[in-house]
Amino acid sequence: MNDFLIAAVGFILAMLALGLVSILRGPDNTDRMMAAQLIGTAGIATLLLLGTVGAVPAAVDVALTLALLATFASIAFVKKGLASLEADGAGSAEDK
Amino acid sequence: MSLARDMITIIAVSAGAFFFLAGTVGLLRFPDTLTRLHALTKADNLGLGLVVVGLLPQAASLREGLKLISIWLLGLLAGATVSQLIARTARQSERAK
Amino acid sequence: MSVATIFEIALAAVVLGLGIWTTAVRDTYSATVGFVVYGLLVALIWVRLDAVDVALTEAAISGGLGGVLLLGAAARVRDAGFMAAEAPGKAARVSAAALSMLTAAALTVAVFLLPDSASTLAPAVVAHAWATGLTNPVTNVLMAFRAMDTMLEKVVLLLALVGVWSLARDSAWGGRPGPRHQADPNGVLVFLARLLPPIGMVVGIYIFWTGADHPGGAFQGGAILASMWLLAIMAGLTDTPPVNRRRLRLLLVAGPGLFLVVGLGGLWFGAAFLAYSPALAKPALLLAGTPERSAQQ
Amino acid sequence: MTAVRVFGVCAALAVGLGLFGLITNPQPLRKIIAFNILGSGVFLLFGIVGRHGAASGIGNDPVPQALVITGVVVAFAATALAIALLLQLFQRAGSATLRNGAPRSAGSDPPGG
Repeated sequence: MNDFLIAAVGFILAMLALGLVSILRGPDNTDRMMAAQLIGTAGIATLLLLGTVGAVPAAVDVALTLALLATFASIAFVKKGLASLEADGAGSAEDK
Repeated sequence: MSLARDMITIIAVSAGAFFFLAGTVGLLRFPDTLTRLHALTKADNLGLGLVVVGLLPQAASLREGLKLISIWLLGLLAGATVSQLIARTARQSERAK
Repeated sequence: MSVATIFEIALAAVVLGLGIWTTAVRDTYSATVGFVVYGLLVALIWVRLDAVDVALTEAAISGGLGGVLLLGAAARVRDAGFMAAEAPGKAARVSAAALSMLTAAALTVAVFLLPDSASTLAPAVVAHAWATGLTNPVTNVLMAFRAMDTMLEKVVLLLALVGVWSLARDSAWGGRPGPRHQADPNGVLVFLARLLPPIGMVVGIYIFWTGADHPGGAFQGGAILASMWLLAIMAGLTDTPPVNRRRLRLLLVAGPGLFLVVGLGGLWFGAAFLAYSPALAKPALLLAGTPERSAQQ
Repeated sequence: MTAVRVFGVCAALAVGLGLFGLITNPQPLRKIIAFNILGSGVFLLFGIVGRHGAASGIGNDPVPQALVITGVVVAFAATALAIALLLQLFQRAGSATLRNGAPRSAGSDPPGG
């Protein structure tokens, strides 16, 4: 059972790495920001499986923290460096 | 009983891994930002959900199980929000070009 | 070689690859994104090393406050297009690379030559756990056995906050450290900022509470609570408190102050250890949260 | 204990990588990031030593763990302060480079004002 799970972790980690390569290469920063979201799904799945394999039950709490904060990097990207941008009249979509 | 549980785990985690594969293939193959965003936030969230379902039979207690489920719900919320936010920004920067 | 070892090598390779990319990529904003992701992946290594307390700290800080801080700074610095900084010459690069490789090689050798019976204080920590009644050894060390470090850490946080405040423009001194954020009241961001903080508060307090017996604790919980506050600020639902408000200042000083009072009390009553007080959560939250916010001024 | 060796090499290389970036990258923000990478490598080395010396049924020595937690929080505080300084430099000098001390265009605030 453990061997199967750790093989699954390895597989998902490989998918995560491939996804990262694809995203970080991406033409502009909009693509790169997806990397944080990739951690929010594949990273959390890796963490959950890892916790089960290594018998580290508290890994679930780490995953909970990551899931809770998964949106933050993207929000920071969307809001950008508010002050300077707003002054230039180049606020982002969410800014009025 | 333990065998049945392990079977559920193996099947669900394998299915989850498949959806992660699908999401990554989408990231690698899709041409533009919006379609890649779609692959990332939909397929990968389904993969996460299936992994959670697979780990539920292995959870030590009810509390652990509830935590797992809430992680998935938070992941869904994050996926939905992030795709909205990034897609809007992507469309805006496309218009600006 | 077992399956687990292969997985560990893969994880290390992914983290290192991300680190190399972060160091090598030309665009500063990309490097910042790379570093945030790097920080989150390092949390996976900490879990694998069975140090979940550290993993929680790493995840809570680099996922929330730290990430927002770095990304905000990167966006502001980049947009002005100042990227004409000249790189050092080839000779300097080569010697820097040689120095770095030498350092890495020396550290690798040190890791491989670790003595088999390492000196450790772990048995002592476990043996004295009765003194606090808590079963998480890390919390015991932080709050009781090495409480001095934790107190000074709070002082460092306070000093950093004072430093950030002092850097504010003269006209802004005494006022709010940053501009008020605004967002579409019907937008996704505001929706999230209304939905997530209640959940986040429960999780933050849970992480703080469970820190007594399981991995978790005041810093991790405090960082999560502060992130939730930051989310509400970013969505324009609430505002940063003005710097000159007396209550805020008192609250900030209360963190180290409480430690001092408890420490002196322990000395007075002849008890050997500082007691662990749940009242630390709020100061920890503020101390962790406010420097970040005001840094975005 | 292969994990100790694998992640030990990883941590050592992260230290080297951070050091290299710190020296060669001319932009202050990149220097801050490189310094954080260096720091994460050092923290990981603490974790490696703690894992290696694990005893008494604890997976990782709690004393280095507590030190690292303190270290992570202090590093965060230092990063926040460094970024505040950087943004000030940027605002006043109109550029965020450390070279050629002379600012390109003085901002509305005179330096040191």
